[in-house]
Amino acid sequence: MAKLMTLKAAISELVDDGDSVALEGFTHLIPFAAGHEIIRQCKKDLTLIRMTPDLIYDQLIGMGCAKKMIFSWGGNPGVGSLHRFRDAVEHHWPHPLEIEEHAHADMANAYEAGASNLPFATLRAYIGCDLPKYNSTIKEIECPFTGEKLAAVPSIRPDLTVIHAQQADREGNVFLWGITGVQKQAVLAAKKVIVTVEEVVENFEPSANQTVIPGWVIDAVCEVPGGAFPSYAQGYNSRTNAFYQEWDAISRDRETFQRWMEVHVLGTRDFAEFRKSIPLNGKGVAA
Amino acid sequence: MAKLMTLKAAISELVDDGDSVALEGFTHLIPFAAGHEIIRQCKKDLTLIRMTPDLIYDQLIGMGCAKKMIFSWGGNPGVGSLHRFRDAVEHHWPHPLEIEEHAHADMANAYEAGASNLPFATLRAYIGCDLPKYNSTIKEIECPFTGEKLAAVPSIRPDLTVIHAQQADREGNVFLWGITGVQKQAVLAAKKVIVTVEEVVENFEPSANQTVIPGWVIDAVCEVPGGAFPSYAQGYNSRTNAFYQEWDAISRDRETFQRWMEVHVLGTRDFAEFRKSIPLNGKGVAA
Amino acid sequence: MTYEYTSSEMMTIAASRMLKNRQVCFVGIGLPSAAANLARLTSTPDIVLIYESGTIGTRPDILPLSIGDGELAETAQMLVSVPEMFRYWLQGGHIDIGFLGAAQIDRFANINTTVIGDYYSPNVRLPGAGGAPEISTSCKEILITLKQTKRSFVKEMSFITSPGHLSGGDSREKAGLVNKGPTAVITDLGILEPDPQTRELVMTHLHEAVTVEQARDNTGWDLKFAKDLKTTPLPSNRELEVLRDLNERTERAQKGAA
Amino acid sequence: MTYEYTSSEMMTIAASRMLKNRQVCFVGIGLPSAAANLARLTSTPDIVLIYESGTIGTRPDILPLSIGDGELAETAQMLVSVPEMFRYWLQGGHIDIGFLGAAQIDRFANINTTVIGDYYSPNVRLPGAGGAPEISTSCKEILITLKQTKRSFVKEMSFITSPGHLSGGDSREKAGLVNKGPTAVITDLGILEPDPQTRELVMTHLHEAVTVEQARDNTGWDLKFAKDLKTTPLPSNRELEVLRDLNERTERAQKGAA
Repeated sequence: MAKLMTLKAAISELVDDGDSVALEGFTHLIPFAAGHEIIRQCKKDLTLIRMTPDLIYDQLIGMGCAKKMIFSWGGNPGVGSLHRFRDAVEHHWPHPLEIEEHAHADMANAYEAGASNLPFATLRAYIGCDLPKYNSTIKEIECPFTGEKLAAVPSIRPDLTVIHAQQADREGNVFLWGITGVQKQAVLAAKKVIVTVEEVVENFEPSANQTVIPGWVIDAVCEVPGGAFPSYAQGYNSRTNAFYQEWDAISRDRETFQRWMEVHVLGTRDFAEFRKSIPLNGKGVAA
Repeated sequence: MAKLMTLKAAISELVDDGDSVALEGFTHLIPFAAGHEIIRQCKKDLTLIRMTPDLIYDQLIGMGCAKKMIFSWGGNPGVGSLHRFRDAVEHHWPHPLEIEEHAHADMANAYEAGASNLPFATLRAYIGCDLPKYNSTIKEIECPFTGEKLAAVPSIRPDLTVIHAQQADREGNVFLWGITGVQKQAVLAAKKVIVTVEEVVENFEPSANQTVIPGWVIDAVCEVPGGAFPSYAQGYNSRTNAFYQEWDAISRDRETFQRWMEVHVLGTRDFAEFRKSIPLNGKGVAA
Repeated sequence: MTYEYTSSEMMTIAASRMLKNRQVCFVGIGLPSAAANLARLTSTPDIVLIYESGTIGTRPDILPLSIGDGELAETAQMLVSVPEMFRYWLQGGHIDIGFLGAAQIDRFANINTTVIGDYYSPNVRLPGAGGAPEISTSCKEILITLKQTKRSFVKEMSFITSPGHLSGGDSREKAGLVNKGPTAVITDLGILEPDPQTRELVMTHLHEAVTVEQARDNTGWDLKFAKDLKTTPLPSNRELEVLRDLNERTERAQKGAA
Repeated sequence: MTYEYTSSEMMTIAASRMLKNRQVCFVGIGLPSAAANLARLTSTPDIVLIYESGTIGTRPDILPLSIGDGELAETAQMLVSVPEMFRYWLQGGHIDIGFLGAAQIDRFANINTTVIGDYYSPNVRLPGAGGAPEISTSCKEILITLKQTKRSFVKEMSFITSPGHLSGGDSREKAGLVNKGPTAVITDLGILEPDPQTRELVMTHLHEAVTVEQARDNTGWDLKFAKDLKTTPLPSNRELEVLRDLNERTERAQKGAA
């Protein structure tokens, strides 16, 4: 049953060092606030899972929270590289990062299989692709009817999934709409679930393409307005593209990155303070 | 690309004797009008596929259109038996009916696999159930990661899927909502697709729980108001429970059934005439 | 003053009492649906009712005739496709209680809804499995409700559609099933529960005024009774009132809709 | 009067002309997205554009920066989950054209977006596969667009992320791939197409004023040219106007949103 609580309390209670954690979101509804709180609470040795690790995973990696990353596309969308991720892979800074790399089709199916409580997913994938040479979790399976050889991948079952959504009601039922990515699957595949929301509402007005996640599969619901910044929550705010562009410069250099994180994340008590620490003078970012 | 056409033309062009045909619908949106038109056009040797074959399959079987039925629950919902189906299985009337029987979980997964263009589905099913003794399409598969033994079933790929929906636009895009069953999966799994709709609209207003099926995966869209009677189309009409209850008496006896079909189905030109042939005086059905 | 009541009302009320608040319950049509909705309207207002048509958290004002009535869809908290229902919600392991009816049941609470007689030339062809086999193996616990007669409580069953305790003892675990399986069978005569060791159904409660002989005469096997055989508490006036209101509303609606 | 234009505009326009009306096109972000939207706004108004974020039939007024911008969601005919996108729509076989970008490409149109150098200690760690491997194997036909340089058109590629024609000849069919694979690569210098037999990329068009030497100098392998090497038709004024309007709207919106 979902409990309404602060994000600080939720991360403290539900994230253990060494957990496998999926903070999912596909451009839209990325749980940045939750990622920051994990950094503030200095969680360690996490296995970070996500199809599209972006800035928040770059931050978690650069701050040394991650032991391993399971992913299928690790870039700064529309901008370029994740420099902290690259630095960890190319130069083992701040420490080596184990990577387990997939393609999107694989991870989408692996979450789907996890939500379905199956141990593996079957898909037609990786023909002519070099990835399976470097990822031993990708196996082959034969169709018992046609003999066709297909790819088999283990399902994803995170210890914890964190997502951001537009709304929750007082019962902890969660509503999201717009691009919904793999969030529902990631939630249903997980042992523990935290959802941050833009707003707790008395009554939910159903809308097109809504996804409902009932409170009885969620552990904690935390109201964090704007908690997906610089990503967005359709109907509440827009994507702050400028932050993505400026992150390139902030993250390229280790010291600039560390100073920025100390001032804006470690030096703030919560996401509201973090947001205030960044002057949004038409460009979005302080250095 | 979806063409708007009459149901008569669509059935004539797209149903071939010997086809495997799924007229799907889960209590809601059952394509009765299309079933009647198949009977009127005396299509033969069909393999009828459906999770919940109900009255319209009882009629198709009783009229000798079916060679085989693939199903997971064959009853008159809330009422009892399908007498024409039972007569075919128990006494081979009007001729023997081959049956291939599954459970709902199996067929739902088999449609899902069909829509995903996979040759088979994997599910945790049939433990302690006698069905696999009588259905050789149910096999076992071993998880390449955990060694767990799971059920493998062939995907469903009908030659033709027919569904009924609330609305289509002029481009042939189809909109349905309410209980959506396996209709989207059945459509995407099929080689050919016919959709009958309550109404062709100029503009579609998105609603909660809408399912959209784009016109480019549909062959024919036919406007047939009330075409799901005695089933229902949420937002347009209600389920005529009385018809389901009275079907029990109509279908119990071979001659009563045949006379009824001759008068109301073979003796009418289309579904509108069929509807007129049934006095709806608070009880729903003429004998 | 206590109301008079029918054995069918007693059965529904006794069945409704087996549910606990906030449980997530996968509901079969007919008797289980009546009992589950009675529970929702009396003792367990926050129970989550799920029907296999894809309706989750439904609160029907009238009892559905079929598993996919408009009433279920219109009062549901969420609607999902049938593949999602079976994949994410049932197989996903999110259901506490599966509440099933049955055509036939044996002493180990195995259920037959497929055929009576030979599969290929049956005496009676029943509707088949539907969702029941996987409900019985995926929910944490199973309740079964049906009328107790010699035709339904049978010694030898020609077909197991949904496994109960299979051949008793630890045969269910040995088959690879990790959930509890059927924990109670609620009938118009009383309540049966599996013996903790043998897993054979034992009559633990008789409804008021039902005799041991009646129960025995309506069972196809040599029925065992619990040492501390109890009498089911009488229906309360409130239970009867709510159930009768529900049934009346249902009847009125079905007449109106025709 | 004909407008002046940049090589980047020429590339986008040439790429946009490869699409046909009513095709269903799976669009990669960046150059492919610009070309596909230009096509939609000019010659192929009824093309169906799909982005891997789950947006189907999208008609963005401005170019998205990422694969999941709000603009894509708000103008889409339908939105589906990412698992559904990859299962039903891409693997389902409903996509005519996959339109990809690339970091590196080799002479057989294989694409690398994963690593340069050793996988375990790479010189450059690129973002990775994303949807590309299965786009390249599931769509009926593939188009690729990228700038032609010695760094991107490489002789030896350390990693194949998305298969083109593998080692040429019938190696693609032998690997079990039944679709056409890449049928054209559109660059800022011209258009390359696979030789029908060897499947090696052959330069079939040079854009106006581009020389054979330029193309050769910007290719990491010994580039072949078609016997009937053609000049790409000039951008029309309409094409340039629509593209520039699109780019201006995009820039204005991105400044505004910051």
